[in-house]
Amino acid sequence: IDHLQLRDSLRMYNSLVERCFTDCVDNFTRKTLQKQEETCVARCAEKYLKHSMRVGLRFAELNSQAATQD
Amino acid sequence: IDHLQLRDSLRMYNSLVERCFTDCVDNFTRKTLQKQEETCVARCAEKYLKHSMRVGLRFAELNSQAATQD
Amino acid sequence: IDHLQLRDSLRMYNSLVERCFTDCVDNFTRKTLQKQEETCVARCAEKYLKHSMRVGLRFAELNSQAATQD
Amino acid sequence: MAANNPAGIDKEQAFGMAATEMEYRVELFNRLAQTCFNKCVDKRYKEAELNMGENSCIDRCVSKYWQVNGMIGQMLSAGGHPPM
Amino acid sequence: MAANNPAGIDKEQAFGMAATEMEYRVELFNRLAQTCFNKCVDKRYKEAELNMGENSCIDRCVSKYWQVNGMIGQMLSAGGHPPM
Amino acid sequence: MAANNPAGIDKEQAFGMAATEMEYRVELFNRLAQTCFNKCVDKRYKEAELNMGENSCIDRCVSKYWQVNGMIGQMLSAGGHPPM
Repeated sequence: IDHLQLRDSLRMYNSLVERCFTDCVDNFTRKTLQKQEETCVARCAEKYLKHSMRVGLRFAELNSQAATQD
Repeated sequence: IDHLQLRDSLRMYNSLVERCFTDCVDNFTRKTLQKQEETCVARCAEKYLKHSMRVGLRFAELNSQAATQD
Repeated sequence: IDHLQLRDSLRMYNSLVERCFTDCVDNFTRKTLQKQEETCVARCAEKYLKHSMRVGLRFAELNSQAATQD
Repeated sequence: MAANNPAGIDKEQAFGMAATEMEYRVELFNRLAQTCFNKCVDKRYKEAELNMGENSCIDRCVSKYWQVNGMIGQMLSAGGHPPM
Repeated sequence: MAANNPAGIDKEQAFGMAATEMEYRVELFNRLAQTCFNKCVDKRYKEAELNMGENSCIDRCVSKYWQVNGMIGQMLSAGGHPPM
Repeated sequence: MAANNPAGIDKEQAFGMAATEMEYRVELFNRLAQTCFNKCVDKRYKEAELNMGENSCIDRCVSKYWQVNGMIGQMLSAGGHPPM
Protein backbone atom coordinates (compact mmCIF):
# COMPACT_ATOMS: atom_id res chain seq x y z
CA ILE A 1 0.00 0.00 0.00
CA ASP A 2 2.84 2.33 0.91
CA HIS A 3 4.36 2.07 -2.47
CA LEU A 4 0.96 2.58 -4.13
CA GLN A 5 0.89 5.91 -2.32
CA LEU A 6 4.39 6.69 -3.50
CA ARG A 7 3.33 5.83 -7.04
CA ASP A 8 0.35 8.17 -6.85
CA SER A 9 2.52 11.00 -5.50
CA LEU A 10 4.96 10.54 -8.34
CA ARG A 11 2.13 10.59 -10.86
CA MET A 12 0.81 13.84 -9.46
CA TYR A 13 4.31 15.22 -9.48
CA ASN A 14 4.63 14.33 -13.15
CA SER A 15 1.33 15.94 -13.98
CA LEU A 16 2.24 19.10 -12.07
CA VAL A 17 5.49 19.39 -14.02
CA GLU A 18 3.72 18.84 -17.33
CA ARG A 19 1.01 21.38 -16.56
CA CYS A 20 3.39 24.17 -15.45
CA PHE A 21 5.80 23.53 -18.29
CA THR A 22 2.97 23.60 -20.82
CA ASP A 23 1.45 26.79 -19.41
CA CYS A 24 4.71 28.68 -18.81
CA VAL A 25 7.29 27.69 -21.41
CA ASP A 26 6.73 28.57 -25.04
CA ASN A 27 9.95 30.02 -26.26
CA PHE A 28 12.58 27.67 -27.61
CA THR A 29 15.21 30.05 -28.87
CA ARG A 30 17.39 29.24 -25.84
CA LYS A 31 18.09 26.11 -23.90
CA THR A 32 17.90 27.49 -20.37
CA LEU A 33 14.84 28.83 -18.56
CA GLN A 34 14.42 32.59 -18.63
CA LYS A 35 13.75 34.51 -15.39
CA GLN A 36 10.15 35.14 -16.33
CA GLU A 37 9.56 31.49 -17.14
CA GLU A 38 10.97 30.54 -13.75
CA THR A 39 8.65 32.95 -11.97
CA CYS A 40 5.71 31.58 -13.89
CA VAL A 41 6.62 27.96 -13.07
CA ALA A 42 7.08 28.76 -9.38
CA ARG A 43 3.69 30.48 -9.13
CA CYS A 44 2.01 27.76 -11.15
CA ALA A 45 3.37 25.04 -8.87
CA GLU A 46 2.29 26.94 -5.74
CA LYS A 47 -1.18 27.49 -7.10
CA TYR A 48 -1.48 23.90 -8.20
CA LEU A 49 -0.49 22.62 -4.76
CA LYS A 50 -2.88 24.98 -2.98
CA HIS A 51 -5.60 23.95 -5.38
CA SER A 52 -4.90 20.26 -4.73
CA MET A 53 -5.07 20.79 -0.99
CA ARG A 54 -8.35 22.67 -1.20
CA VAL A 55 -9.87 20.04 -3.48
CA GLY A 56 -8.58 17.35 -1.12
CA LEU A 57 -10.34 18.99 1.85
CA ARG A 58 -13.65 19.37 0.04
CA PHE A 59 -13.42 15.87 -1.33
CA ALA A 60 -12.81 14.45 2.13
CA GLU A 61 -15.84 16.36 3.49
CA LEU A 62 -18.09 14.97 0.77
CA ASN A 63 -16.73 11.48 1.30
CA SER A 64 -17.39 11.60 5.01
CA GLN A 65 -20.90 13.00 4.49
CA ALA A 66 -21.58 10.14 2.09
CA ALA A 67 -20.26 7.63 4.63
CA THR A 68 -22.59 9.06 7.31
CA GLN A 69 -25.62 8.69 5.08
CA ASP A 70 -25.01 4.98 4.47
CA ILE B 1 -9.05 -11.33 -14.29
CA ASP B 2 -12.44 -10.46 -12.78
CA HIS B 3 -11.06 -7.57 -10.89
CA LEU B 4 -9.18 -6.35 -13.97
CA GLN B 5 -12.58 -6.09 -15.62
CA LEU B 6 -13.97 -4.24 -12.64
CA ARG B 7 -11.00 -1.86 -12.80
CA ASP B 8 -11.61 -1.17 -16.48
CA SER B 9 -15.30 -0.51 -15.85
CA LEU B 10 -14.46 1.93 -13.11
CA ARG B 11 -11.99 3.71 -15.36
CA MET B 12 -14.60 4.11 -18.07
CA TYR B 13 -17.05 5.30 -15.48
CA ASN B 14 -14.55 7.95 -14.36
CA SER B 15 -13.95 9.07 -17.91
CA LEU B 16 -17.69 9.27 -18.62
CA VAL B 17 -18.20 11.47 -15.58
CA GLU B 18 -15.29 13.73 -16.53
CA ARG B 19 -16.48 14.09 -20.11
CA CYS B 20 -20.09 14.93 -19.26
CA PHE B 21 -19.09 17.28 -16.46
CA THR B 22 -16.63 19.09 -18.74
CA ASP B 23 -19.12 19.40 -21.60
CA CYS B 24 -22.18 20.33 -19.52
CA VAL B 25 -21.12 22.32 -16.46
CA ASP B 26 -19.60 25.76 -16.87
CA ASN B 27 -21.35 27.97 -14.42
CA PHE B 28 -19.96 28.19 -10.91
CA THR B 29 -22.13 30.86 -9.36
CA ARG B 30 -24.06 28.18 -7.45
CA LYS B 31 -23.05 24.99 -5.75
CA THR B 32 -25.88 22.75 -6.93
CA LEU B 33 -26.59 21.54 -10.45
CA GLN B 34 -29.17 23.53 -12.38
CA LYS B 35 -32.03 21.76 -14.16
CA GLN B 36 -30.52 22.40 -17.57
CA GLU B 37 -27.14 21.07 -16.49
CA GLU B 38 -28.83 17.92 -15.24
CA THR B 39 -30.61 17.40 -18.55
CA CYS B 40 -27.37 17.89 -20.41
CA VAL B 41 -25.51 15.41 -18.20
CA ALA B 42 -28.25 12.80 -18.55
CA ARG B 43 -28.25 13.04 -22.35
CA CYS B 44 -24.49 13.08 -22.51
CA ALA B 45 -24.25 9.92 -20.43
CA GLU B 46 -26.89 8.16 -22.56
CA LYS B 47 -25.16 9.14 -25.76
CA TYR B 48 -21.79 8.10 -24.43
CA LEU B 49 -23.08 4.68 -23.43
CA LYS B 50 -24.80 4.12 -26.76
CA HIS B 51 -21.64 5.23 -28.50
CA SER B 52 -19.55 2.81 -26.43
CA MET B 53 -21.85 -0.05 -27.26
CA ARG B 54 -21.80 0.69 -30.96
CA VAL B 55 -18.02 1.01 -30.98
CA GLY B 56 -17.82 -2.24 -28.99
CA LEU B 57 -19.88 -4.07 -31.61
CA ARG B 58 -17.85 -2.78 -34.55
CA PHE B 59 -14.63 -3.47 -32.72
CA ALA B 60 -15.67 -7.04 -32.02
CA GLU B 61 -16.57 -7.57 -35.70
CA LEU B 62 -13.17 -6.32 -36.82
CA ASN B 63 -11.42 -8.43 -34.21
CA SER B 64 -13.20 -11.58 -35.31
CA GLN B 65 -12.52 -10.84 -38.98
CA ALA B 66 -8.85 -10.43 -38.14
CA ALA B 67 -8.89 -13.70 -36.19
CA THR B 68 -10.39 -15.53 -39.20
CA GLN B 69 -7.69 -14.25 -41.50
CA ASP B 70 -4.87 -15.61 -39.31
CA ILE C 1 10.64 -6.55 -16.05
CA ASP C 2 10.55 -7.80 -19.62
CA HIS C 3 6.83 -7.64 -19.80
CA LEU C 4 6.82 -4.19 -18.20
CA GLN C 5 8.89 -3.10 -21.17
CA LEU C 6 6.48 -4.78 -23.56
CA ARG C 7 3.62 -3.01 -21.82
CA ASP C 8 5.32 0.36 -22.21
CA SER C 9 6.01 -0.30 -25.90
CA LEU C 10 2.39 -1.18 -26.49
CA ARG C 11 1.28 1.98 -24.70
CA MET C 12 3.50 4.12 -26.88
CA TYR C 13 2.22 2.26 -29.91
CA ASN C 14 -1.34 3.06 -28.88
CA SER C 15 -0.52 6.71 -28.37
CA LEU C 16 1.23 6.93 -31.73
CA VAL C 17 -1.82 5.49 -33.48
CA GLU C 18 -4.16 7.86 -31.67
CA ARG C 19 -2.02 10.90 -32.43
CA CYS C 20 -1.63 10.17 -36.16
CA PHE C 21 -5.27 9.21 -36.58
CA THR C 22 -6.39 12.39 -34.81
CA ASP C 23 -4.09 14.63 -36.83
CA CYS C 24 -4.63 12.99 -40.24
CA VAL C 25 -8.17 11.63 -40.47
CA ASP C 26 -11.11 14.00 -40.45
CA ASN C 27 -13.34 12.90 -43.25
CA PHE C 28 -15.95 10.26 -42.53
CA THR C 29 -17.85 10.10 -45.79
CA ARG C 30 -16.10 6.82 -46.65
CA LYS C 31 -15.04 3.84 -44.64
CA THR C 32 -11.61 3.25 -46.11
CA LEU C 33 -8.55 5.47 -45.83
CA GLN C 34 -7.93 7.82 -48.72
CA LYS C 35 -4.49 8.00 -50.37
CA GLN C 36 -3.78 11.40 -48.84
CA GLU C 37 -4.75 10.22 -45.38
CA GLU C 38 -2.40 7.27 -45.76
CA THR C 39 0.48 9.54 -46.74
CA CYS C 40 -0.21 11.76 -43.79
CA VAL C 41 -0.33 8.83 -41.37
CA ALA C 42 2.92 7.39 -42.73
CA ARG C 43 4.76 10.70 -42.36
CA CYS C 44 3.28 11.34 -38.96
CA ALA C 45 4.41 7.93 -37.70
CA GLU C 46 7.92 8.44 -39.09
CA LYS C 47 8.20 11.86 -37.54
CA TYR C 48 6.87 10.63 -34.22
CA LEU C 49 9.40 7.80 -34.12
CA LYS C 50 12.28 10.07 -35.02
CA HIS C 51 11.10 12.52 -32.42
CA SER C 52 10.94 9.76 -29.79
CA MET C 53 14.44 8.63 -30.61
CA ARG C 54 15.85 12.13 -30.39
CA VAL C 55 14.08 12.81 -27.11
CA GLY C 56 15.32 9.46 -25.84
CA LEU C 57 18.94 10.39 -26.64
CA ARG C 58 18.71 13.80 -24.98
CA PHE C 59 16.93 12.32 -22.00
CA ALA C 60 19.64 9.69 -21.56
CA GLU C 61 22.35 12.37 -21.72
CA LEU C 62 20.65 14.42 -19.02
CA ASN C 63 20.11 11.34 -16.89
CA SER C 64 23.73 10.33 -17.09
CA GLN C 65 24.89 13.90 -16.33
CA ALA C 66 22.65 13.88 -13.27
CA ALA C 67 24.06 10.51 -12.20
CA THR C 68 27.63 11.84 -12.49
CA GLN C 69 26.81 14.81 -10.27
CA ASP C 70 25.53 12.64 -7.42
CA MET D 1 -0.96 -24.50 -1.91
CA ALA D 2 -3.80 -21.99 -2.10
CA ALA D 3 -6.23 -24.86 -2.71
CA ASN D 4 -5.60 -26.16 0.80
CA ASN D 5 -6.28 -22.80 2.31
CA PRO D 6 -9.34 -21.11 0.89
CA ALA D 7 -9.09 -18.35 3.48
CA GLY D 8 -5.82 -17.38 1.83
CA ILE D 9 -7.60 -16.80 -1.47
CA ASP D 10 -10.29 -14.69 0.11
CA LYS D 11 -7.71 -12.51 1.72
CA GLU D 12 -5.98 -11.97 -1.58
CA GLN D 13 -9.26 -11.24 -3.34
CA ALA D 14 -10.29 -8.83 -0.62
CA PHE D 15 -6.96 -7.11 -0.97
CA GLY D 16 -7.44 -6.92 -4.73
CA MET D 17 -10.89 -5.38 -4.31
CA ALA D 18 -9.61 -2.83 -1.83
CA ALA D 19 -6.77 -1.88 -4.19
CA THR D 20 -9.22 -1.52 -7.08
CA GLU D 21 -11.52 0.62 -4.96
CA MET D 22 -8.62 2.80 -3.86
CA GLU D 23 -7.41 3.13 -7.44
CA TYR D 24 -10.90 4.22 -8.43
CA ARG D 25 -10.99 6.93 -5.75
CA VAL D 26 -7.53 8.17 -6.62
CA GLU D 27 -8.50 8.45 -10.27
CA LEU D 28 -11.78 10.18 -9.41
CA PHE D 29 -9.85 12.66 -7.30
CA ASN D 30 -7.22 13.29 -9.98
CA ARG D 31 -9.75 13.85 -12.73
CA LEU D 32 -11.85 16.10 -10.52
CA ALA D 33 -8.77 18.12 -9.52
CA GLN D 34 -7.58 18.51 -13.12
CA THR D 35 -11.04 19.43 -14.36
CA CYS D 36 -11.68 22.04 -11.66
CA PHE D 37 -8.20 23.49 -12.15
CA ASN D 38 -9.04 23.94 -15.83
CA LYS D 39 -12.43 25.48 -15.09
CA CYS D 40 -11.46 27.76 -12.21
CA VAL D 41 -7.82 28.80 -12.16
CA ASP D 42 -6.39 31.69 -14.16
CA LYS D 43 -3.50 30.28 -16.21
CA ARG D 44 -1.56 33.52 -16.48
CA TYR D 45 -0.18 32.94 -12.99
CA LYS D 46 0.13 36.58 -12.02
CA GLU D 47 0.41 35.54 -8.41
CA ALA D 48 1.08 32.43 -6.39
CA GLU D 49 -2.14 32.67 -4.34
CA LEU D 50 -5.59 31.50 -5.27
CA ASN D 51 -7.84 34.56 -5.10
CA MET D 52 -11.33 34.65 -3.61
CA GLY D 53 -13.07 34.09 -6.91
CA GLU D 54 -10.92 31.08 -7.67
CA ASN D 55 -11.47 29.61 -4.23
CA SER D 56 -15.23 29.81 -4.36
CA CYS D 57 -15.23 28.51 -7.93
CA ILE D 58 -13.20 25.50 -6.76
CA ASP D 59 -15.59 24.74 -3.90
CA ARG D 60 -18.61 24.85 -6.20
CA CYS D 61 -16.84 22.89 -8.88
CA VAL D 62 -15.99 20.07 -6.47
CA SER D 63 -19.58 20.05 -5.22
CA LYS D 64 -21.05 19.89 -8.73
CA TYR D 65 -18.58 17.26 -9.90
CA TRP D 66 -19.60 15.14 -6.94
CA GLN D 67 -23.26 15.53 -7.88
CA VAL D 68 -22.60 14.56 -11.49
CA ASN D 69 -20.68 11.52 -10.28
CA GLY D 70 -23.61 10.47 -8.10
CA MET D 71 -26.19 11.20 -10.76
CA ILE D 72 -24.46 9.07 -13.38
CA GLY D 73 -23.86 6.31 -10.84
CA GLN D 74 -27.60 6.22 -10.15
CA MET D 75 -28.51 6.26 -13.84
CA LEU D 76 -26.29 3.28 -14.45
CA SER D 77 -27.56 1.20 -11.56
CA ALA D 78 -31.20 2.13 -12.27
CA GLY D 79 -30.86 1.20 -15.93
CA GLY D 80 -29.76 -2.27 -14.88
CA HIS D 81 -26.51 -1.62 -16.69
CA PRO D 82 -23.41 -2.81 -14.97
CA PRO D 83 -21.23 0.24 -14.26
CA MET D 84 -20.45 0.25 -17.98
CA MET E 1 10.65 -23.27 -5.26
CA ALA E 2 10.06 -22.02 -8.75
CA ALA E 3 13.47 -23.34 -9.75
CA ASN E 4 12.24 -26.89 -9.16
CA ASN E 5 9.21 -26.34 -11.28
CA PRO E 6 9.95 -24.55 -14.50
CA ALA E 7 6.40 -25.20 -15.72
CA GLY E 8 5.24 -22.96 -12.87
CA ILE E 9 7.26 -20.09 -14.26
CA ASP E 10 5.92 -20.57 -17.74
CA LYS E 11 2.40 -20.43 -16.44
CA GLU E 12 3.07 -17.20 -14.64
CA GLN E 13 4.77 -15.73 -17.65
CA ALA E 14 1.96 -16.84 -19.91
CA PHE E 15 -0.46 -15.20 -17.53
CA GLY E 16 1.61 -12.02 -17.56
CA MET E 17 1.64 -11.97 -21.36
CA ALA E 18 -2.09 -12.53 -21.56
CA ALA E 19 -2.70 -9.70 -19.08
CA THR E 20 -0.42 -7.39 -21.08
CA GLU E 21 -2.20 -8.32 -24.30
CA MET E 22 -5.58 -7.70 -22.72
CA GLU E 23 -4.40 -4.38 -21.32
CA TYR E 24 -3.26 -3.42 -24.79
CA ARG E 25 -6.65 -4.22 -26.32
CA VAL E 26 -8.52 -2.38 -23.59
CA GLU E 27 -6.39 0.70 -24.13
CA LEU E 28 -6.77 0.48 -27.91
CA PHE E 29 -10.53 0.29 -27.46
CA ASN E 30 -10.63 3.19 -25.00
CA ARG E 31 -8.55 5.47 -27.19
CA LEU E 32 -10.54 4.55 -30.27
CA ALA E 33 -13.82 5.18 -28.45
CA GLN E 34 -12.68 8.56 -27.10
CA THR E 35 -11.29 9.64 -30.44
CA CYS E 36 -14.39 8.69 -32.42
CA PHE E 37 -16.62 10.32 -29.83
CA ASN E 38 -14.65 13.53 -30.32
CA LYS E 39 -14.80 13.29 -34.10
CA CYS E 40 -18.43 12.22 -34.52
CA VAL E 41 -20.71 13.21 -31.67
CA ASP E 42 -22.35 16.61 -31.33
CA LYS E 43 -21.40 17.96 -27.89
CA ARG E 44 -24.44 20.16 -27.44
CA TYR E 45 -26.43 17.11 -26.38
CA LYS E 46 -29.77 18.28 -27.74
CA GLU E 47 -31.05 14.73 -27.50
CA ALA E 48 -30.12 11.46 -25.85
CA GLU E 49 -30.08 9.45 -29.09
CA LEU E 50 -27.30 9.16 -31.62
CA ASN E 51 -28.71 10.36 -34.92
CA MET E 52 -28.14 8.72 -38.29
CA GLY E 53 -25.25 10.95 -39.23
CA GLU E 54 -23.50 10.25 -35.95
CA ASN E 55 -24.04 6.52 -36.27
CA SER E 56 -22.56 6.26 -39.72
CA CYS E 57 -19.70 8.55 -38.75
CA ILE E 58 -18.94 6.23 -35.83
CA ASP E 59 -18.91 3.12 -38.03
CA ARG E 60 -16.54 4.70 -40.52
CA CYS E 61 -14.38 6.15 -37.78
CA VAL E 62 -13.93 2.73 -36.16
CA SER E 63 -13.11 1.22 -39.52
CA LYS E 64 -10.53 3.87 -40.36
CA TYR E 65 -8.96 3.77 -36.91
CA TRP E 66 -8.57 0.04 -37.31
CA GLN E 67 -6.85 0.56 -40.65
CA VAL E 68 -4.47 3.15 -39.23
CA ASN E 69 -3.66 0.76 -36.39
CA GLY E 70 -2.85 -2.01 -38.86
CA MET E 71 -0.91 0.29 -41.16
CA ILE E 72 1.35 1.56 -38.40
CA GLY E 73 1.80 -1.96 -37.04
CA GLN E 74 3.02 -3.07 -40.47
CA MET E 75 5.32 -0.07 -40.85
CA LEU E 76 6.95 -0.86 -37.55
CA SER E 77 7.45 -4.55 -38.17
CA ALA E 78 8.64 -3.95 -41.75
CA GLY E 79 11.12 -1.35 -40.61
CA GLY E 80 12.68 -3.93 -38.33
CA HIS E 81 11.83 -1.67 -35.45
CA PRO E 82 10.47 -3.37 -32.38
CA PRO E 83 6.94 -2.03 -31.78
CA MET E 84 8.67 1.15 -30.60
CA MET F 1 7.00 -18.19 5.35
CA ALA F 2 8.01 -14.63 4.77
CA ALA F 3 8.10 -14.07 8.53
CA ASN F 4 10.94 -16.55 8.85
CA ASN F 5 12.87 -14.84 6.13
CA PRO F 6 12.92 -11.10 6.49
CA ALA F 7 15.47 -10.84 3.71
CA GLY F 8 12.76 -12.17 1.39
CA ILE F 9 10.54 -9.22 2.24
CA ASP F 10 13.28 -6.71 1.67
CA LYS F 11 13.93 -8.16 -1.74
CA GLU F 12 10.29 -7.85 -2.66
CA GLN F 13 10.11 -4.32 -1.31
CA ALA F 14 13.27 -3.37 -3.13
CA PHE F 15 11.77 -4.79 -6.29
CA GLY F 16 8.59 -2.82 -5.70
CA MET F 17 10.55 0.39 -5.21
CA ALA F 18 12.59 -0.20 -8.33
CA ALA F 19 9.41 -0.85 -10.33
CA THR F 20 7.83 2.34 -8.99
CA GLU F 21 10.97 4.31 -9.80
CA MET F 22 11.04 2.88 -13.32
CA GLU F 23 7.35 3.62 -13.79
CA TYR F 24 8.02 7.20 -12.72
CA ARG F 25 10.82 7.60 -15.27
CA VAL F 26 8.77 6.07 -18.06
CA GLU F 27 5.91 8.43 -17.31
CA LEU F 28 8.25 11.41 -17.11
CA PHE F 29 9.68 10.45 -20.48
CA ASN F 30 6.26 9.94 -22.07
CA ARG F 31 4.89 13.26 -20.85
CA LEU F 32 8.04 15.07 -21.90
CA ALA F 33 7.93 13.47 -25.34
CA GLN F 34 4.23 14.29 -25.85
CA THR F 35 4.66 17.84 -24.64
CA CYS F 36 7.70 18.59 -26.81
CA PHE F 37 6.02 17.00 -29.82
CA ASN F 38 3.10 19.38 -29.29
CA LYS F 39 5.35 22.39 -28.85
CA CYS F 40 7.86 21.69 -31.64
CA VAL F 41 6.53 19.54 -34.45
CA ASP F 42 4.50 20.86 -37.38
CA LYS F 43 1.27 18.83 -37.49
CA ARG F 44 0.66 19.24 -41.20
CA TYR F 45 3.17 16.47 -41.89
CA LYS F 46 4.39 17.79 -45.21
CA GLU F 47 7.39 15.53 -44.92
CA ALA F 48 8.56 12.52 -42.96
CA GLU F 49 11.74 14.17 -41.69
CA LEU F 50 12.19 16.50 -38.76
CA ASN F 51 13.64 19.72 -40.13
CA MET F 52 16.43 21.73 -38.52
CA GLY F 53 14.11 24.08 -36.72
CA GLU F 54 12.13 21.19 -35.26
CA ASN F 55 15.28 19.40 -34.16
CA SER F 56 16.73 22.33 -32.30
CA CYS F 57 13.35 23.12 -30.77
CA ILE F 58 13.19 19.53 -29.50
CA ASP F 59 16.66 19.72 -27.93
CA ARG F 60 15.84 22.94 -26.13
CA CYS F 61 12.44 21.71 -25.11
CA VAL F 62 13.91 18.58 -23.50
CA SER F 63 16.49 20.70 -21.72
CA LYS F 64 13.92 23.14 -20.37
CA TYR F 65 11.50 20.40 -19.35
CA TRP F 66 14.32 18.81 -17.39
CA GLN F 67 15.02 22.11 -15.65
CA VAL F 68 11.36 22.59 -14.75
CA ASN F 69 11.29 19.07 -13.38
CA GLY F 70 14.33 19.77 -11.21
CA MET F 71 13.07 23.17 -10.11
CA ILE F 72 9.72 21.84 -8.94
CA GLY F 73 11.42 18.89 -7.25
CA GLN F 74 13.56 21.32 -5.27
CA MET F 75 10.61 23.54 -4.37
CA LEU F 76 8.76 20.55 -2.98
CA SER F 77 11.63 19.19 -0.93
CA ALA F 78 12.62 22.68 0.30
CA GLY F 79 9.05 23.45 1.35
CA GLY F 80 9.13 20.37 3.55
CA HIS F 81 6.26 19.04 1.48
CA PRO F 82 6.41 15.39 0.63
CA PRO F 83 6.52 15.12 -3.19
CA MET F 84 2.84 16.11 -3.08
